[in-house]
Amino acid sequence: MTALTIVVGILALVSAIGVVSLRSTIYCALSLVGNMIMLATLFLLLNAQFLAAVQVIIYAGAVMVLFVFIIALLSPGSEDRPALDMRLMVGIVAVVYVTLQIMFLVGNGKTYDTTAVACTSATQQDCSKTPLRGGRNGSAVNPGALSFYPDDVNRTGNVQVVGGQLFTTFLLPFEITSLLLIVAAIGAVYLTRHHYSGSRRT
Amino acid sequence: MNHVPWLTLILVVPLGGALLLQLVPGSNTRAIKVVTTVTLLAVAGIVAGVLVGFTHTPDPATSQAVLLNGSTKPSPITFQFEEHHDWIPAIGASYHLGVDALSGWLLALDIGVFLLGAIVISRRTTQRMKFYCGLLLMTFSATAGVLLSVDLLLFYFFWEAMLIPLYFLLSNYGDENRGRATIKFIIYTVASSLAMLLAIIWLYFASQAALPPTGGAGHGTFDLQTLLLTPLPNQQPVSVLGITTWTPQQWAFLAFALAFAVKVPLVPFHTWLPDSYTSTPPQVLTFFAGIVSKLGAFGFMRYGLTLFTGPAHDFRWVIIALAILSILYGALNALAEFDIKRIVAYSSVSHLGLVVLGIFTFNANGLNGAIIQMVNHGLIIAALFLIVGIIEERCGTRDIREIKGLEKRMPVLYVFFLIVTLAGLGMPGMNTFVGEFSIMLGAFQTAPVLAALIGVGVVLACWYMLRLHQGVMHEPLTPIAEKVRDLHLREALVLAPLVALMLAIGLYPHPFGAVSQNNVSQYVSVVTGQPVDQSQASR
Amino acid sequence: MHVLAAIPPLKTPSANDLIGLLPVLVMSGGFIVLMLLDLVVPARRRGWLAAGTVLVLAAAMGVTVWGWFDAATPRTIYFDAMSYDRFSLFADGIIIAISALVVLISPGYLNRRGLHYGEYYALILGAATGMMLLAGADSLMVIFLGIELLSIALYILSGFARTEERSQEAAMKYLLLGGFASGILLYGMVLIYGETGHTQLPQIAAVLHAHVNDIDPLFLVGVGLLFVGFAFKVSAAPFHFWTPDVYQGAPTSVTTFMSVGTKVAAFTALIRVFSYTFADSWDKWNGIVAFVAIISMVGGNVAALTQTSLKRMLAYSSIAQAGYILIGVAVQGSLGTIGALYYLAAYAATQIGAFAVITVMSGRGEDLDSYDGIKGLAYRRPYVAAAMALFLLSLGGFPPTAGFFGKFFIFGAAIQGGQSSLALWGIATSVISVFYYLRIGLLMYQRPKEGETHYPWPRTSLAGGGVLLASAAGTLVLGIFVFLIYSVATSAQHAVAATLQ
Amino acid sequence: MTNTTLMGILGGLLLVLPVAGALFNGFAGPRLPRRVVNWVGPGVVGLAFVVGVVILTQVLGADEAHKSITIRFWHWLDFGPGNLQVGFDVTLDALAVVMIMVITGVGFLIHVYSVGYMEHDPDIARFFSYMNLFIFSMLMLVLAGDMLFLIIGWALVALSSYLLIGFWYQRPSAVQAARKAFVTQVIGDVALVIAAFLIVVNLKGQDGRGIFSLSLPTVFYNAQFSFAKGGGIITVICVLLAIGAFAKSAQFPLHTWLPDAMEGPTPVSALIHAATMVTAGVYLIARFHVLFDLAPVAAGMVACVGMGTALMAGIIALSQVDIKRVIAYSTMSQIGLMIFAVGIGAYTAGMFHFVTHAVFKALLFMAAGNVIHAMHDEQDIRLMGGLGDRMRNTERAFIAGSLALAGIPFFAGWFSKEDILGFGTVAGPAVPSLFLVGLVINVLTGLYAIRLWAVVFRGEPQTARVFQAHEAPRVMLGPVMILGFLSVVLGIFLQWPFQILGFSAHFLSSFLDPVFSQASGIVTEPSTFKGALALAVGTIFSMAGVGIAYRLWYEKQPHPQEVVGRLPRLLPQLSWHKFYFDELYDAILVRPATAVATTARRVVEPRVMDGWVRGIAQFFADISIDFRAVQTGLIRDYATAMLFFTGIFVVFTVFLIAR
Amino acid sequence: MSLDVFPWLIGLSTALFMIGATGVLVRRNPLVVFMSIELMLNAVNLAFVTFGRFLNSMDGQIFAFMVIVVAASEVVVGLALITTVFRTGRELDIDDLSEMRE
Repeated sequence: MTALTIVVGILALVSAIGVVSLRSTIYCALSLVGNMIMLATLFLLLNAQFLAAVQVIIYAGAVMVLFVFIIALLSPGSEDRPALDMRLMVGIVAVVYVTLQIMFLVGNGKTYDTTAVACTSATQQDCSKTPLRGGRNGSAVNPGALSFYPDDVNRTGNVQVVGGQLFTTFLLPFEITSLLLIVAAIGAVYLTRHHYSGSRRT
Repeated sequence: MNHVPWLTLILVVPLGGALLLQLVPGSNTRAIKVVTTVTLLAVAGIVAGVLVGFTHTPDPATSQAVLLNGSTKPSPITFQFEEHHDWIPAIGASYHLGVDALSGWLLALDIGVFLLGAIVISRRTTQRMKFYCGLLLMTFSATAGVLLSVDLLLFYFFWEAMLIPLYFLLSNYGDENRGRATIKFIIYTVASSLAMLLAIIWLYFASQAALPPTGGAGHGTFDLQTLLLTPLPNQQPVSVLGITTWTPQQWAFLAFALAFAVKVPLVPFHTWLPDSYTSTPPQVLTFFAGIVSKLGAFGFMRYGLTLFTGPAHDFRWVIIALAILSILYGALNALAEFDIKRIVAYSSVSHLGLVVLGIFTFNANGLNGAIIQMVNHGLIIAALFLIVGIIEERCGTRDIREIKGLEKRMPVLYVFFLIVTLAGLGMPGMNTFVGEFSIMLGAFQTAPVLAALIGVGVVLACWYMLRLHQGVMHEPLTPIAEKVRDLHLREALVLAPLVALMLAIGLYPHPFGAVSQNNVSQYVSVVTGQPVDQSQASR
Repeated sequence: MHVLAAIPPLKTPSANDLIGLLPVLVMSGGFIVLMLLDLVVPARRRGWLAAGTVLVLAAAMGVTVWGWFDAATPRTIYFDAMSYDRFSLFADGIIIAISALVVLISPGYLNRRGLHYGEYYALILGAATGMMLLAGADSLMVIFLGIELLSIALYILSGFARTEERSQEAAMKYLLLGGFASGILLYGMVLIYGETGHTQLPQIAAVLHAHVNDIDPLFLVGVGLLFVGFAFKVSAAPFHFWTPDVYQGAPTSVTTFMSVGTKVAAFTALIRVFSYTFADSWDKWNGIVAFVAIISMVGGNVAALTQTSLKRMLAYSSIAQAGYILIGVAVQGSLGTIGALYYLAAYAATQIGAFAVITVMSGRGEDLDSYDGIKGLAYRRPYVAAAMALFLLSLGGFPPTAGFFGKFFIFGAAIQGGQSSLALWGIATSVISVFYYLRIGLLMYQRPKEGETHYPWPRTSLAGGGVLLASAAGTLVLGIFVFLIYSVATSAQHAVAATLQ
Repeated sequence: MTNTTLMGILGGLLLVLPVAGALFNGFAGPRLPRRVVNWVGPGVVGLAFVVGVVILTQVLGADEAHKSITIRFWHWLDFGPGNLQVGFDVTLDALAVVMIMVITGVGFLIHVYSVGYMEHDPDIARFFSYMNLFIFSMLMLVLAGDMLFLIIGWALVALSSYLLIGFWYQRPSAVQAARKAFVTQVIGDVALVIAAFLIVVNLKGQDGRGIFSLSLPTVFYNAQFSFAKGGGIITVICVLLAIGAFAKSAQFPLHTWLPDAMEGPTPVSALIHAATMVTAGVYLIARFHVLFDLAPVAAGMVACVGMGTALMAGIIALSQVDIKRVIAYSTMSQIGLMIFAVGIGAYTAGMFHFVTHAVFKALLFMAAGNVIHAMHDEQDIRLMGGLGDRMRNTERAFIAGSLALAGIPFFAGWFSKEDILGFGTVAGPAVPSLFLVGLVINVLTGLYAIRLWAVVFRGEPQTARVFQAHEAPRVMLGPVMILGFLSVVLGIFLQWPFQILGFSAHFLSSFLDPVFSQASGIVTEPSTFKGALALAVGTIFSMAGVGIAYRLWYEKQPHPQEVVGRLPRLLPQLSWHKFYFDELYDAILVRPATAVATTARRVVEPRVMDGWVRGIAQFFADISIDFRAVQTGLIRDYATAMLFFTGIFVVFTVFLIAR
Repeated sequence: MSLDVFPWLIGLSTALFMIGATGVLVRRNPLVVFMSIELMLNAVNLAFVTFGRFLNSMDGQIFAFMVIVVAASEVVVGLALITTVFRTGRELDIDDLSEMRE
């Protein structure tokens, strides 16, 4: 498991670097697809099967196809070499510094209990139910929201649980996304529609 | 009390007039002028009524301050015709109007110069008269509001609101430099006033700290009367960047002082004034120069001396030094200037320095003198600008080197100008002498050397006023002055009341002292901390 | 087998939740209806769409006002996803009002610009819905979605003049930078979620309250990133870069809408999140907020000083205004919130008026944008010029206009909170701002020379005049009858304090 | 009708008459026929003279208690107890009456004279308006019962003087002279005002409590309780009063305006710059004798300055060539003597000389006016000569005046001048050195007086214009002749040492005595022997001066040029250049002040005062450009900046806050 | 999955996020810039899911779901816009979009 994680993680990193550094647009897009698939794999490993599927279908599938389509439409052969300038410096420094900083902060012993073993089920013993500080503090406030142990969820079915949550606790955000999609659709139609003057005869 | 809200009427009637103006077609200039003048006459009637009804020695109990713990106590400064309503109850800001001798006299000056301003309007000199008259009326309301408000927030409200109509007036009427000059004036004023706003807010919270633990108003206060009776918390000096500076109260005083010093203006905050006065036409200057700069001095006296007795003493000599500097520096500049309008402008700087000096003598002679001098200056500066404006209009230039010998062509103007010049240089027997003598006496009681320095200023004033007067009136006619015509009857009729007042005040200034002495002794008492009866016998 | 016993039971939304959502429901319903109406309304009759939109907005306003009394006791709906309290309703009211004003001036403007398409109204309503969601959001998720809803609608609206390069450029800039900022915002949310275990603000607040002395740096990093995201939305410096370009490039009516609406909504959420949810760690983040406030005030005002484009000037000015409002966030105490709310209301009335003048005065050709375009306006359109002057004075903070009391309360809060230096920055920069506001005034009142051509200002329509009148009235009412909005803002503040503390 | 009421009415009338005349002439005059103005102008002064006579009789007839009456017209200013409280008061006493008589009497004659002198001037109405205003101002000055009103009168006479000096406003020199006179006067005013402050602040009653009053009777009565004799404060007060007096009376160092003031019409010189106004300084010191008696040092200084000025002016008068300037310096010199007199406490003597001087100096000026009139406005004596044959009556009057001036026995000036010198032998600082200086002055007086007569009226005519000269008309000659008569007899009349025909001996002294009787420091009369000796010596010196002058300028043996050549070069240079005072003041006062003013206006105002404002504005405009430059328009730059600041926040949070 | 990978996953997420951000800074092709933004959002999703996993919370996954939806709609609008802007055949370079500045 861990080995797989490491491999997938490294591949994700490499493909991400590919997205921002490859000259040809189409390669960038392909790198991004790769990256998304790696992330989907990680989602699977993290017991987020529904999300992994969504990631592959929507992102790697629909969105990236759209990308490739547009690339093909606009500038199939366009190239773009990132220049070595201040911006790149800021970027590289930011990548290195922020990543190290965040990792350092995560590993400072406060964010999570470095010695603990995370429970995978509510009934499991000899493990920490709240390995993260956030879990420890948060469950004191609302324990219900922080008791979706992976094995328990899997037993019900990840899709069922996510779906159940989406239509109950997170009903409102879910509905908002529908609005969002309509707006995006209107916008896309408006922007790409052919120009006309006067009355419309669609 | 269920009396007629006279003071509110003073504020509202002009606004009503301004609205009424909107119904008049813009081309009917006569009707516009009539509406404006009648409105101001109505206000003048009210003001006259208020002044007539003003009790010289009122019972202090008639003016009660509401303390923060809910009890009442006679106000240290007795106001009359008070009106008190809630404005923003949640923060204790109130619509509180009142008049004391100081504001009473300035109110009289206020309506006077505005009436004058309305009378001198003519189709020839003023385009878009409706616009102009509306702004004139609004400016009056705002300036009157400054004088009448007893609540600090309300005061500030009018203080800043005044700038709006002034901005339009100054930016729309005048010569080609008016834009820059106007912005300079507004920026100067706004910068200093905003500092004062912070100080007002600070005072509010400082008064909040004096709230009783339970009961009472539940919030601080902006009310002058209440603040005067509210002990401010003990002050620690503020340190800025590790350097120990002044206490918050001292800072607050400095903020107030800055706002007033700019408005007065005191050197070195004066540079807006020559520019602004030079580019502004005389009909605007009658009231702009006539009242606005006095409001700074008014502020020093009404708020600087009372709310900040400690800091006023701490910084007394700083202000006095600036006042002296203004007197001398203004005079010197007037002496070296060739633009007749700027000469008058610098003379104004010099005169107003004297007024501020009178206020900071902290004694009855100085304060009474300052009040008289404020009124005097209003009359003189209005008259001077009208005269200079007439000369400029006739000759087409303001350069003193190009205009000479006008006495031959304008004998009537000469007489008016002579009297105004004499008033301007503090001629004994004229109105300014009364004020200058009193202020000098007050200054002498404070420190004899001040009187000597003022004396230098008086000699310089004599010099530059004569330079101006003789410069344009005497010596052989220059070509530019060859064909000018003397005053029209209209112009003479405008100048006549001003000159008459100058002479009348010089001849019989008694009403000033009679009306003011009660309130002035209260101011002196507040600032010196002595009881009223003792403070009268200063030294 | 008790398979489901291990995971928490599902919760069911109730009808009460729907009641709390009523204003948003009306808006989104109207959005759908208008979108459909667009299909049937003939092109020459698109004014009807505007009327329909106004009707929807009026209904929403009615519901909001009703809600003001209904929500006397604040509560949250949809399991802490949104709050139904006077705080959000205050913002809703402003958003609905400004949307209505914008819709009223739009038909004339769009017709002159040849942009009168039905999508416009649907998108305005969609964006307004997003703003209301954002204003009422009580969970990070709704905040994010609200921001995205309003942003996406505004991306499109910015590019609404799709054939114009400036409009395209504006939309592109807004879109790319908006996405970038969303990423930062999201990362902040992740960290906060990870550190507290919750995405709902009341629960986050409870967690923080219980562990006030034990704050993890990672959480603070999250707060910082979240703040960056918000700062972008309220266009506070140094995250303001998009603002001038987008404001300038977008059609003026859209600029009008987004300059006010986004700010009101984002600030409402910002206050809810920072001043109340994160209240207990105030001392940890207030430095950053104060820094951004100062940079905004200085940067906005100074950059506006030498502008020659009206819209850019107003954009920089709005950056500066964001800085002033941020003072209200950076200081502790209820007065900060009240001041910020008052300022928002004042800003809304004023800014909408100022932009409305530009919108109403924009002719068929180019937008009215250059300073030269308003030279001598007062001689041709005296009342419009007077209104513009009033708005400028209000932006400059002169009484008796709204802007004065906005600044007054904000500075008051700063002094009360012991942060006088912020107030000092505020007044110093206000002075700078007066310079460029008054410069516009001078231009408008500059006497036109003989034979000089001027920008072809169109005739003012009834709706346009009405909008200007309404804004002017609002500006004055907020500047004189202060207690009206002050008491409203106070109860709004009480509401948010009650839900989150 | 009580005496007080009557006196009040009379005093009021005295003030109102000239004011009415001034207003009438000023406003109605230009539109009325010339004849009306010619009647009204002198008429009001004549009426005032009549009123003055009535007042004189009232004062003469009053009992001891009513020798001095103060009437309050109205409360002028009232700042409450302990602060400034001033009433418009009028004090009528012997001193005031003497002044009134001279002012209205001589004034009336000069007004009448002006009718002729200004015959061809179109602005006659304005002229009489100013003249009447002057009479009013002067009366105000002498009648004032309150120091504040004294100051008002004091300044108003300066104003009238200013107006009249600059009457011919189209002459730049006249305009300059008027301004110079006025500014100098204002310096004196300021000194007076500060003196008033010192008095009012330090005045105490008998019980030691402060009295905040400027009322002159109050001040004089309480001076003894308030000031220790010879104390510092009283000395300063008196020095300031003296400065005021010096400014008005053209005494060193404030004397330079007087010669320039001759730019005004000649009647003005006669009235203001000879007879009345310039002697106000003498009046002032006499009026404040109570204070000066308490300040011997200041009084001594006054005496020295008076004598010094007298000497200096006498020397200058010797060399001047402008007929009016010679007389002006002579005036300065004679006033110096008066100032000396009041400085040493010989108040009566000083006032006596004031009266006689008013008469003969007005006469001299008017006679000079006749000459100028006849010479068509020519004033340079070098261009005259031999006029006596053509203007016989004028010459006679001129001689009478000159002899009175020179102090030839039994002429008016002889009585008064020798009176002063007599006191000089016993009083004042460094007795008798100032007396000796006085003797020199006697010689000088004779010299310049006779020189002027000889050069103008005798000798050969120097220009053709002399031949066209003719005697002045009657309206001008009449006043001259009257004054000529008075120059001869007035001394006898006023100070005849023996009782005769019902007039008491030393009439003026006894009349003025009640005023000065309070004076503690009044000098004792010199003993009969000393007095007689001084009289004899003084007379001899005066006669010597006249004699030398007669030899030099009438007989021209030796020729004056030779004499001058034999003197040290410095002396005639100093005399001709008026001791270089104009140049000195120009260098140390006017130029520096102008330079400072110019610097303030040209350098300080734009660079410093406006500089800081503009600097700030420019600074913000500059950084505004910089700020805008950051806005590159590139999306990537914007994103970079955002990321950069986000990173800064992270660093800030981690390293500063989270610690 | 054990807790040991937790910090590495968060680190990976940060790295991806910052790499995406760097992409926005350095790339001029609007499509690639857009992809970089997608990369950033993806990184956020990874963090959400990771945190959610060890918090035993569903919020993370739901949030990630929302992010995906939002990203999709943004892409729709963004690509539509890019086609509108660059349809005329102009070079795909966002640096050209700098007419408005200062």
